[in-house]
Amino acid sequence: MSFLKKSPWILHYDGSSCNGCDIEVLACLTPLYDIERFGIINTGNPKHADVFLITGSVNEQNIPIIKRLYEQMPDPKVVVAVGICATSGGIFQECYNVKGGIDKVIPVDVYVPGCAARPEAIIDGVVQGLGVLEKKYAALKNKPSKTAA
Amino acid sequence: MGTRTIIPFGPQHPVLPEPIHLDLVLEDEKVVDALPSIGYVHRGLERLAEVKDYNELVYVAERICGICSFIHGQGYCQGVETLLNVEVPPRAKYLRTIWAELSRIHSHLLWLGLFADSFGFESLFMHCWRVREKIVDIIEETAGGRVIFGSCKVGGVRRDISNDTLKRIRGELAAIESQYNELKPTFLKDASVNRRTVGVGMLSREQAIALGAVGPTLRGSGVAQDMRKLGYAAYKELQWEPVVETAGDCYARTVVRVREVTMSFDIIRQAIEKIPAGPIAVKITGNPTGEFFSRLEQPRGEVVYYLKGNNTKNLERFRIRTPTFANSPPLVIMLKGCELPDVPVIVLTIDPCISCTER
Amino acid sequence: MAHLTISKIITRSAVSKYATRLYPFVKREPYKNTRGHIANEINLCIFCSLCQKKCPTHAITVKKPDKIWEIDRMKCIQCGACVDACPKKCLSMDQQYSAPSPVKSIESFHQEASTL
Amino acid sequence: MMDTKNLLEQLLWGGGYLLLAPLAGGLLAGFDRILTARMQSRKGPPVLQPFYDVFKLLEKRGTVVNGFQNFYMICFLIFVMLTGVLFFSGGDLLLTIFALTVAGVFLVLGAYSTNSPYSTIGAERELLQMMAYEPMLLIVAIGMYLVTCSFQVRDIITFSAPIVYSLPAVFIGFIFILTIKFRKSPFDLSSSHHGHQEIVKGISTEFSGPTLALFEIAHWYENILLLGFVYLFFAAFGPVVAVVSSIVAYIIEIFIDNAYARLTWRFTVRASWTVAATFGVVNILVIALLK
Ligand code: SF4
Ligand code: SF4
Ligand code: SF4
Ligand code: SF4
Ligand code: SF4
Ligand code: SF4
Ligand code: SF4
Ligand code: SF4
Repeated sequence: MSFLKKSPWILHYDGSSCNGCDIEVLACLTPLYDIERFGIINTGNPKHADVFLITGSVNEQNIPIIKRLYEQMPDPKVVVAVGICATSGGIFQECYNVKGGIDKVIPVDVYVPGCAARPEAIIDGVVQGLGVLEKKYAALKNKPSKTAA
Repeated sequence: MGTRTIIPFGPQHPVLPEPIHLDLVLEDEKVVDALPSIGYVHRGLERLAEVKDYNELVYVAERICGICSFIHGQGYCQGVETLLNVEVPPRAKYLRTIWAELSRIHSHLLWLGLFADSFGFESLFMHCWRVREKIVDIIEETAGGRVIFGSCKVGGVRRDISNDTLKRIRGELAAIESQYNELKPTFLKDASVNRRTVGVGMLSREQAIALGAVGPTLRGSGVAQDMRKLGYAAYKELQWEPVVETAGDCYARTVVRVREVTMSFDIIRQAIEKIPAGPIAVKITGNPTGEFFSRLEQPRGEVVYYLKGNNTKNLERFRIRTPTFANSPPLVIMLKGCELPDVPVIVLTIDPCISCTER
Repeated sequence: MAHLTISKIITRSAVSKYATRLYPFVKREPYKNTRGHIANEINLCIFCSLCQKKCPTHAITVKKPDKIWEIDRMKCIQCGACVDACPKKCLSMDQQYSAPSPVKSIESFHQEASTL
Repeated sequence: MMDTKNLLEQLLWGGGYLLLAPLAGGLLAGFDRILTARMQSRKGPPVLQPFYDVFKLLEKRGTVVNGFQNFYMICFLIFVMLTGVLFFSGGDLLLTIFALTVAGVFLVLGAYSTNSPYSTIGAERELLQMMAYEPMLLIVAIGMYLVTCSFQVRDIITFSAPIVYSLPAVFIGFIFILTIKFRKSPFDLSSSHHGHQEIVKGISTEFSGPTLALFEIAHWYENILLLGFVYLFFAAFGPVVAVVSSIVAYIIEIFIDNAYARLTWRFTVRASWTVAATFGVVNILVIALLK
């Protein structure tokens, strides 16, 4: 049994979104939804984070930043793509400057649909992400030799 | 100490949910220069005009930004309507006014919360957002979405709010306003808050005008300019005056927004009183031709839409000038010489919104 | 200038019930207008493809020969353009939002030949 | 005079502190988070949340910036523990304060050793904070000496009259600097568990995984130690009243945390010195003159 599930800390990054999904992510922290109930803290610091919440369709300039943040997060970690922009590029998929989806840049573990993704959906998405996190932790423990160095 | 350090501020930073990047040149903890660099949210959506027709483009316009989603849709539609020579039915105008003001209240409450957070007042942040959620509920009930309204269309609005619902909402708003009133004194009078805002981030009236500030940033420096006075939607039939403060510091800009929320509650009340019956949209035929500058007052200030049609389904040109773009040069002036802890406070007082600025 | 201006609110909050909606244990009734996900009464569909043409995000694919109507939930932005466009009014906006998922998948609606 | 019974008792107290302080400190932190949430009209996490967090951090693979960092953090933890043992086994108050300062220095070194601009600024602020609260801590020790004629905790704790009666102003000054030591608003400059500020998490920015867990555990030890100081002021009322007083002091700190904006370090240093000078020094002068 691991404690990851009880204390997932999230890092939120806006990868060229319209703000819609970001304010919904923030709304999750506020009294009405209060995800601290699940032990979730919005850390703002990749080195403390377990869950990477990304919104937006990812433009060229964001690619290196998202990659860097992802690399800075210690293992195990999961990525949750929040909103249609993040899952597929949404209304902006035809724009010349966007990648159209987080999964084109880093591996995504859970997709949360919605434009904007509702706080309820974000909570569901994070909860699903925790399941994945648990599996990754187990996998990591089973072969410690690779990452221990 | 006494050495110069450059400390990056953003693009991933929890104070603001959006990515902007500032390189702060510090001497001890004093900011000697701030070098903004942007582009983290640029999507190039103005070019979508080439692939989406003018009716579809409203879905794009609404997603220029999720915070004043409605006002972007409205601004875009007003522009196209002018190009098409269409007069929107009066009921639609009133509904647009009500939604726009709901959107202003939610946006200002959101801002007040983030602002509180920027000076580390977490409980104030939480309480602002608690009140805001009640506005969001009304928005969802009437428009169908918490964030993206999806209720404006070229020629009017897509859905009506029944008179009964409007009456009930008027009652709910009164309750929300009294909860909001409880929060006001903390922003206006609290000693620890005032210590962080009064006299911080000065922008004089002359600087504000010369650098082209807009919205609460401009009105906080003593200039009474509010685009709603142009009289679009139902604004010319309602009683209200632009909110002006003269001090030009972070405190003045806060007061402007605090008072504007009260004013928005009042405007909605008046609009609900006066809303006429009738259709909510007219049928649209033809294609837009000519050029038009559509100007509106967003929560953050004046936004300008430039639309150019060439008698085809697609607009030839679609440009937006956003309030944050206009407020950026004043921001750099305000930041020079401030202390590091004041940076987020000052940055927030222009209510920066990168999403629509970079599109 | 005053101190502790927020004390009344925080004290009251501390002693009274919290504002938190205990999702997912307590779920709220959605509003009538809430835009959740697109539903298709597939037996009424005539596979005219108007919805596919109007969809700004290309979420819908209509395969007329196979009598299949498909939607990619991970593309749909709940704008309702397809609902407005549908001549048979078989599309509607359901209030329940689509669920998050670890994989992207396309939801297919297949019209049974017998129902025609 | 130190017989075996006394020595045994001291060992018991010291060992008890080592074992129980993290438990009590963690529970207290959980209580803090719930109360804070309730003040913000939120439900808040379970009481055991701080433990979950720490266990989780221990499970994570830390990306250590350099080996020194871990070393400094362990030193920080050990010195905080040592300080607590000194205090709870009835040792010398001045020595306790000195050991606490050394612990703080290790923390600052740990943050400096990472070379990240955020943690450097966090470290600088931590130093400023130490400058801010140090004088008041010394005044507490001196005040207690003047009242009880001893720097030994075991003498102070058995002193017949409640010390808070003689040192009311010193107590207020101490509560004031507790906001700094507990890292609470308005003085949570160098680090913040809320993590919403201009230097991200400041002093703990570069710590991750197990290193951050050590930081949290050290913080729990420290909090219990600080509440021990509060206890001293009320010791003569008996253990129940004294423990309750300590908890009330903690609740007051949480309330203050939620009722104030964060202030700048300049103001912090100025304010805490002013408080130390007026409340502390005046109180001590009065005591000294009355003697
Ligand atoms: S999914 Fe919609 S609301 Fe979310 S960022 Fe994209 S456009 Fe905005
Ligand atoms: S400055 Fe604000 S918007 Fe920019 S990265 Fe930091 S928090 Fe985000
Ligand atoms: S909007 Fe202009 S400045 Fe911004 S990223 Fe695009 S091209 Fe560059
Ligand atoms: S300047 Fe605007 S319209 Fe031109 S390419 Fe860039 S985003 Fe598109
Ligand atoms: S002023 Fe506006 S249109 Fe001109 S280059 Fe700058 S962003 Fe583009
Ligand atoms: S001003 Fe801000 S909130 Fe409004 S549309 Fe632009 S980015 Fe969004
Ligand atoms: S609601 Fe909009 S995005 Fe979704 S399928 Fe219909 S047209 Fe496409
Ligand atoms: S528009 Fe309606 S009838 Fe036509 S294909 Fe779509 S769902 Fe079927």
